[in-house]
Amino acid sequence: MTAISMKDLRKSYGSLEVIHGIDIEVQSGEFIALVGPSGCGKSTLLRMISGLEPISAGQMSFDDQRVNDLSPAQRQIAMVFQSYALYPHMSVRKNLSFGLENLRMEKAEINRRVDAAAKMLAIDGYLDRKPKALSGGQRQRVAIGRAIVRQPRVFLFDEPLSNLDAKLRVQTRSEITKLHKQLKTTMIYVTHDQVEAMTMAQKIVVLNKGKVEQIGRPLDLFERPANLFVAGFIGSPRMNIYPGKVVSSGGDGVTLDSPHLGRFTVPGMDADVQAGSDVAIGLRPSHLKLRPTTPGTGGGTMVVEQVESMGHETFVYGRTSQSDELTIVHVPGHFEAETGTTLAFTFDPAFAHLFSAADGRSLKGARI
Amino acid sequence: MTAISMKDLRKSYGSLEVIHGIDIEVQSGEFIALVGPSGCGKSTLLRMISGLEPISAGQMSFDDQRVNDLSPAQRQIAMVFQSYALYPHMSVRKNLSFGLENLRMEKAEINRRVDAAAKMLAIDGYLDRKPKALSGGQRQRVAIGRAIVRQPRVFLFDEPLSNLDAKLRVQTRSEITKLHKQLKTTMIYVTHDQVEAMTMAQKIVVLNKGKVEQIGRPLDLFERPANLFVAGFIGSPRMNIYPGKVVSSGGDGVTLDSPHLGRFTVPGMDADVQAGSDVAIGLRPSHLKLRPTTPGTGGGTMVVEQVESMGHETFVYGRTSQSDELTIVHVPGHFEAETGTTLAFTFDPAFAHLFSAADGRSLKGARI
Amino acid sequence: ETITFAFSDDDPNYIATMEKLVDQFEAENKDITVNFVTAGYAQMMEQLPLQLSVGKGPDVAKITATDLLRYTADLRPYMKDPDGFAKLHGKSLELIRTPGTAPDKIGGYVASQTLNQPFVNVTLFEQAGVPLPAKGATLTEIVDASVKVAKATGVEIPFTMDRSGHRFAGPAFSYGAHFLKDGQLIFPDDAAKRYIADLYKWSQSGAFPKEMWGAAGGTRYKNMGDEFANGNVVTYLAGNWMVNPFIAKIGDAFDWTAIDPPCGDAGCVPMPGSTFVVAFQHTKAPEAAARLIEYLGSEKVQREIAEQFLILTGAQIDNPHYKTDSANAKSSMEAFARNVANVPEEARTIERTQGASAVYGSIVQRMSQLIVGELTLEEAYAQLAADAKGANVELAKYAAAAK
Amino acid sequence: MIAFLTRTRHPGRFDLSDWLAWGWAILGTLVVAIPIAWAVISSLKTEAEINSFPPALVPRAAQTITVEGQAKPLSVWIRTAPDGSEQTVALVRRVGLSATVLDPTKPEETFRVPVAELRQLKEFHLQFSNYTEPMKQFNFLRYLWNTVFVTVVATILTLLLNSMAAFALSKYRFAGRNAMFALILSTMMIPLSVIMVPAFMVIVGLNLADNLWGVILSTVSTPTGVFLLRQYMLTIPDDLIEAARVDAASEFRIYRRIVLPLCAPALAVLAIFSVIWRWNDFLWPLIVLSSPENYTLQIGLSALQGQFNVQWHYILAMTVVTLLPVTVVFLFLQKYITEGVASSGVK
Amino acid sequence: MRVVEMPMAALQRLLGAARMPYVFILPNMVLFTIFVFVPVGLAIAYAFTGGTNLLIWDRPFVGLENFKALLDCGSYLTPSTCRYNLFWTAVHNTWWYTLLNTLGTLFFALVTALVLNRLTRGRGFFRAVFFYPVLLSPVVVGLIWQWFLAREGLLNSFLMEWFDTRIIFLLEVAWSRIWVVYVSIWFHMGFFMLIILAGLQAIPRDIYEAAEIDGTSQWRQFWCLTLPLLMPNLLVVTVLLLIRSVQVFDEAWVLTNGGGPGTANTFIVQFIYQTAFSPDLRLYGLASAASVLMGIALLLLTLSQLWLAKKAQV
Ligand SMILES: Nc1ncnc2c1ncn2[C@@H]1O[C@H](COP(=O)(O)OP(=O)(O)OP(=O)(O)O)[C@@H](O)[C@H]1O
Ligand SMILES: Nc1ncnc2c1ncn2[C@@H]1O[C@H](COP(=O)(O)OP(=O)(O)OP(=O)(O)O)[C@@H](O)[C@H]1O
Ligand SMILES: [Mg+2]
Ligand SMILES: [Mg+2]
Repeated sequence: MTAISMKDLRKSYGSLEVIHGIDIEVQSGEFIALVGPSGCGKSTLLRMISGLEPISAGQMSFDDQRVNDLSPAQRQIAMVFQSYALYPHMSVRKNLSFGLENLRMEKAEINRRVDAAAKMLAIDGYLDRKPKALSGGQRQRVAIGRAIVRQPRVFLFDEPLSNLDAKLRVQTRSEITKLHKQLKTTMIYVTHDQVEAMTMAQKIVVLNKGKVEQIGRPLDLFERPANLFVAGFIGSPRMNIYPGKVVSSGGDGVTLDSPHLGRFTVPGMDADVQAGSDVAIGLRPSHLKLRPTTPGTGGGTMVVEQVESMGHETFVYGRTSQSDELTIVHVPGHFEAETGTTLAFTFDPAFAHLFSAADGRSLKGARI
Repeated sequence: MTAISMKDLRKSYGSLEVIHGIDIEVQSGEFIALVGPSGCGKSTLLRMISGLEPISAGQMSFDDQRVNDLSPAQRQIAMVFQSYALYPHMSVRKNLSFGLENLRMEKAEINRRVDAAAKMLAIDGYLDRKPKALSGGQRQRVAIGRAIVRQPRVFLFDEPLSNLDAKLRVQTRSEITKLHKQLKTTMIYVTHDQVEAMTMAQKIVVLNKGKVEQIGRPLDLFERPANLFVAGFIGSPRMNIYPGKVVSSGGDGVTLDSPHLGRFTVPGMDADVQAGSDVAIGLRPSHLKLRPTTPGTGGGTMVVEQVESMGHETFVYGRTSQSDELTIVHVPGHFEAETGTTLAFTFDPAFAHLFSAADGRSLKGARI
Repeated sequence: ETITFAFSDDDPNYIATMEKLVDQFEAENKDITVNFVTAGYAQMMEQLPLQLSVGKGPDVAKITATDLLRYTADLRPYMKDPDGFAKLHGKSLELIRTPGTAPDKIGGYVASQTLNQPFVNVTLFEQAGVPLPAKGATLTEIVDASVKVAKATGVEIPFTMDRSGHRFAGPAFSYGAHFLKDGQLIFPDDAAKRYIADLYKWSQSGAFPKEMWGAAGGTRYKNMGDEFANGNVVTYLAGNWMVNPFIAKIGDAFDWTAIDPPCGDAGCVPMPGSTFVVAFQHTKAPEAAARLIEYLGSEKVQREIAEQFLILTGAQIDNPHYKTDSANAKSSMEAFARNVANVPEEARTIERTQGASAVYGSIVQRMSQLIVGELTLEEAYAQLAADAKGANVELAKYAAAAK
Repeated sequence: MIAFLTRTRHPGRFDLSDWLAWGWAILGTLVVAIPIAWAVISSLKTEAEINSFPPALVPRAAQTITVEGQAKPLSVWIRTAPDGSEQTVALVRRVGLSATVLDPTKPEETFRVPVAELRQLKEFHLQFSNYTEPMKQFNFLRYLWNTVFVTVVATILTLLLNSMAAFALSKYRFAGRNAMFALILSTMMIPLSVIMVPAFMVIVGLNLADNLWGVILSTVSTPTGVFLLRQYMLTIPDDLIEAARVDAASEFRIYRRIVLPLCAPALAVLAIFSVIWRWNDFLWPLIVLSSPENYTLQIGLSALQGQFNVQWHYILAMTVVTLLPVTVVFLFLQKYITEGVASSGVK
Repeated sequence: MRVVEMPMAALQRLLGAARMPYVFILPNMVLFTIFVFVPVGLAIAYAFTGGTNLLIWDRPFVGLENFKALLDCGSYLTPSTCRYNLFWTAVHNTWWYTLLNTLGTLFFALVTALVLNRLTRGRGFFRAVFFYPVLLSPVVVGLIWQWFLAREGLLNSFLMEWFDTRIIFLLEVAWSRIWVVYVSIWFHMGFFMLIILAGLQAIPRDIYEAAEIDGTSQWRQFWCLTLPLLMPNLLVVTVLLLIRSVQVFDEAWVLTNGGGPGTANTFIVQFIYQTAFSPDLRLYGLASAASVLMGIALLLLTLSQLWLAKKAQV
């Protein structure tokens, strides 16, 4: 139950700055996800929070106490590594109790905590095994258990699920969420998988190239991405982006023209746009309709390249004229189409996102 | 363009039999996926087809010619390994040409084929690089290229995508599908990911513990799984299964009673059922409705445990009374619910699957 | 015909001369090719025995180990003038004959006879004002004088000898010790024990520094010539083969000479040793080997070698004119020459006895242990006796196996 | 103290433990380097200098001067006369405690002085003849060629045969595999000096005595080599070999084109070791080879070490000569060697 | 390579792929058999024969006599009560040497590896420096150090300079033993250091980070993480060290002029060598018997090592 405040944090390796001034406020008990593409500095930031990586500049405080120069142990954080970093030569029990023994805790208390954590994570059957004799999911849980027993002020996770297979990932995801609900400890969770971030975190921090792109609730990011980067990063499959031009801008909306989507009017802008300026139009695959129930005012045609049917949903990949990028349409249920046929699609302009073509800044979000 | 026929294939390691008599007929030019849980024998079967693993019993024929005792080279198969197994010390060009050189092919012909394959896979820019200098996706394509240049009778793939990250996986998936459309060579594709199998293959073979559970078109498996195993394995998220009892069995349907779902009548049975017998009722998450548009005749209530919203779709996990297993409901778009609240759900009984509780055999499939 | 001639010596000039002689021989005998091989001493010691035991190796070789003599061929039938050869080499041929061979066998010739006598650093004696030990001095007197010189001049090593059983043996004979009795090795007898006790006493007092024999192990040979040449030693018990090297090494650094062997109850014994040039049984060209041996053993060649390299040959060379301008060397050679006649038969016999090397080895080994304090005097006597007994037992087995 | 040293800490901080670590490394470097450097320096000293005590750091030699009327150059000395005055003189001859000297400026006049009044003048001098002399005394080029031949051929064969055996032992399952491997490993326990005599009998039996091939063949199959390569090959994924099999490569082609190139680091390590072993081999070639046209360098050098004289100046020089190639090879390949030993030594 | 490839491919067609491993291992095995197994067999055979003849067929069979003679001892702890007291002296010396050398090398190699692992700069250089002596020949090492330790050697000139005294190191029993051990550590340490260093670098960094987060002191990190995780490497090092220590010969022999002073540094292999090669009385049977005994002891030592390690792991 610790609030964390980062002010203008920077990190340089030699003359190379990789974190360029980051400000984040984490409320006490919050579950925060750090997302971003590979190499954007997620791990580095997390390690700065943990105390494993010295802070080059800026201030890090836990509950208003400056911790820049405290060791990980003094900060009372616990960390779950991507590789788990279990001690391979110790039994599960020893792995869990090792940190507590370092603190000269009483035997009885150690055992109590270890047993409680093991029970909670359903690893009490394996306490005498070595990590080698555990499956990936079990190892994952031991790693979490090692963090839990220490009753830390903050939990840090560095891509803890990326070594698991899809099925186990889904399962462990919900276990961590449950854990947070139970313990209510502040948690910071690094991932490059936006599905994880969307489904688990209360707040998401999108990092890119050592800078914060946007901080917000998952649905906020989905509905109103602050810029093209976030729009492209959040949402799976990714948002379709089309170039367009502002024809006119009036009281009840903006009229746009796009070679791919034709001319349509979008209501309720967040920012002012000038007629004649270039914009990027974003449409999520699920907002494009191939079998229109309610006809939208915008629309276009595409040549089908591929159809992926999963039984209960289908993704249709197609190419609009003059476009290099594929358009993806999400169709609920089963849908069949031959490669090469031309399909028309429509959309409700209210769902369109608009971005400035110049700097990628969001001009308008969308209700879902 | 080779048809493959397997007759009562068996494989033993010492006294341990891991493949227990498998019969599969692969049509010439077909794209077959072998799926099944880990350790079920997929790789073993594939290696038996390739000739890398000797066949303990049974018969394997390519185009009616017995190949049991032929080497991989003699069978003229090509294989793409999960690890790619690129020769790390050879350039991409050399990797592609190695197999052809082994056959003492003319230099000119080798170059022609390599260039053609490289062009097709868009790796012609990297021909002089070593595999180390390639990204995961590029390596993947080199591995496929190495298979293509040999113009084999059969392509074998052993989980070729499992080393790629999610994004790349989607992309490569469609590339392999395209490849099959172009070359029309017989392909056998091992995966434990049913999404891959569903979206790529013309026919899926579901293996379990060294035995074939079902063979069929992807949608057939989805609509009419032959048994509980296939029902649970195909479809993501997995089918919800509830216990039930047959109350009466008449001309227009079977009336069932389930502690979780109440009483409802299911039309159109595939098999006869006796009143009073125990059945398992299967319902796909996308067939359960929380915000009913058309009220179904069946339905139940559940206590919400977790809600995972992805923006354009939401999964609600809940627990019906007396049930150990979670019920999963798929809701299109965004949906919010507090943990602990009770929600009612309904379904259309036409979509219910029925299985014999005794042996898991399917009693009734479902249209989607 | 081709034969191989393996030759080894410490003096490179000697080797070069030998090679020239072989070339001359080849020129005179066009039908014979001689493969002249130079080899290191270690090689001769370790390799030749192995090779000979399986019937391999050179046809002709210069050897130092007497136990290889049993592999020698009898060249008499192949020689042009065996009797003349025998006459020239006289009694020295006896040294090559092993027990049980023909009494007139000619296996080769004795390339050099060595005598063990002390060298003294004359300059040091002069500086200390101590007279050189006179003829007839006992070992004790020589050592005492050396100690006095060392004290006066600050030199560290009054007296030393090479770490070798052979070197040890000369004074042992003069003390009256015997190595053999009724064909059995007996060592040490009472005289030997007195000698050992003296050496031990000197090693403890520093007259014969411990380092000389102690700072080495096993039966390893260790030469002290460098110490003498560097002026660190007053008196050094070695032999005539050192004269030639000393001329070069010492130069004009100090004056030196050899003196007469130390005397004792049983006389003044210069321990004899020999090197041999012999032909081996396995040779496929005994005639060529015989011709080579005859040539090298001829009076002319032997005289040349003797005079050039200050060697006491087995062949009787009258009035050799040693070719050196070093007065030190000349006086040393005189000291050796006048003692040739003093060699007792017993000393020659032991050299040829199977098992003598084993006893020598045991002496070196046990003396070292005694000197560094691993054994007491009594224990050392006991160990030496046990070693000799053991050698007798093994030799008996060998004799039995030979029959 | 050890606890300081458990691991690399954050770069950039320099604390007590870093000082200790650097201290240890530098001290260790001195301990390793000094004896070797001393031997190298000493090898360039004159015989007299080598034996002088206390030893001088720099190689020096007596200063000499050519004086008219004297056949040989004379050594230069400083004479301290009883009155304390100093004078440079050249030594003509020395007998006992007195020496005949002359003043180089007046070469006709010689006079006698006590040796105690003389102090020799020395100058910096590298005695290269320590190297050239022994080389003149034997057929250096011939021995060098033989050594190179033995070293190169034996190394190539070692690499070839050991890698083939290692390939079989690591990448196939066949009857007797484990037994063969255990048998090969167990011979690591036998010191070769112990089986030299029977081994020589075998050489003689095969008629390979006094033949370079006798030296080469008997040293080719090394348990260390097989072990090292096998451990390394175990890390090559089987997939690669199967991929090649699918690619219709014959088993030998798989070995030659896939396994061998991939083993390069381990092969490099073995190559280095093999070169060192063969280059330094002494006792075994000494027994096998007997004619001089077959001698290797080490045997040739040993001939220098006579029965009676320890000629330190030659021995040190020749020691340096034998060190050189090994050092050069090491300098060029040290990364390979140290990393290769590390990666293949234990797995 | 074509030249070899063609016949090998033909061979594969003839024999089938399954028999190819035998083809690959054959050449090596043939040479191994001829030059190692046969001589070892012969050496064992020699152990049961007597006399001084070198040719085995000229030697009488004596059964276990050689072994009996070697083992003929009043008390194995007091070599002087044994018939072959030199052998037992050698056994004792070897035992002490093995103990000191194994522990010493292990210690120095471990500390050096830890130090090098810690260095962020210059690691490659120091690694090369410490490894360099491994490349030297034993004879060279013995000579260099003999030269260094001689009465008038460099070390003594320092002693003279600073303490006005000198020690004849190779004459004093204690000193000479220390130097023999020291020189072999100097000689071989680099090799073992590399193996340990490789082990250290194979330990994942994140384990230490996890330990740091767990608040583990450096001392505890060493004892609870580094040391246990290094065990496999340490085991290999120890076994190799034991094997090599028991077989000590060359460099010690050269350094101490044949095992001196007295018998202070006479080791088993030297005894064997000396017995087999002494001029005049080559007791080859006895030497072989001693080698067989040594081989057995080594085997037992190694096996017990492996067994202990296995037990510790469970
Ligand atoms: N020790 C270092 N020295 C120099 N640069 C480094 C170092 N560690 C990381 N970097 C650089 O810092 C940047 C951020 O790295 P970081 O590991 O934090 O990325 P990440 O977001 O965790 O990526 P991923 O998703 O791949 O784990 C990268 O560009 C990386 O190359
Ligand atoms: N060489 C072998 N010896 C004994 N058993 C083996 C061997 N190879 C495989 N098996 C067993 O055969 C079974 C099938 O293995 P296989 O590799 O075919 O599984 P899989 O379906 O490919 O699994 P995965 O999805 O994990 O790759 C497993 O139970 C495995 O343990
Ligand atoms: Mg990261
Ligand atoms: Mg598999």
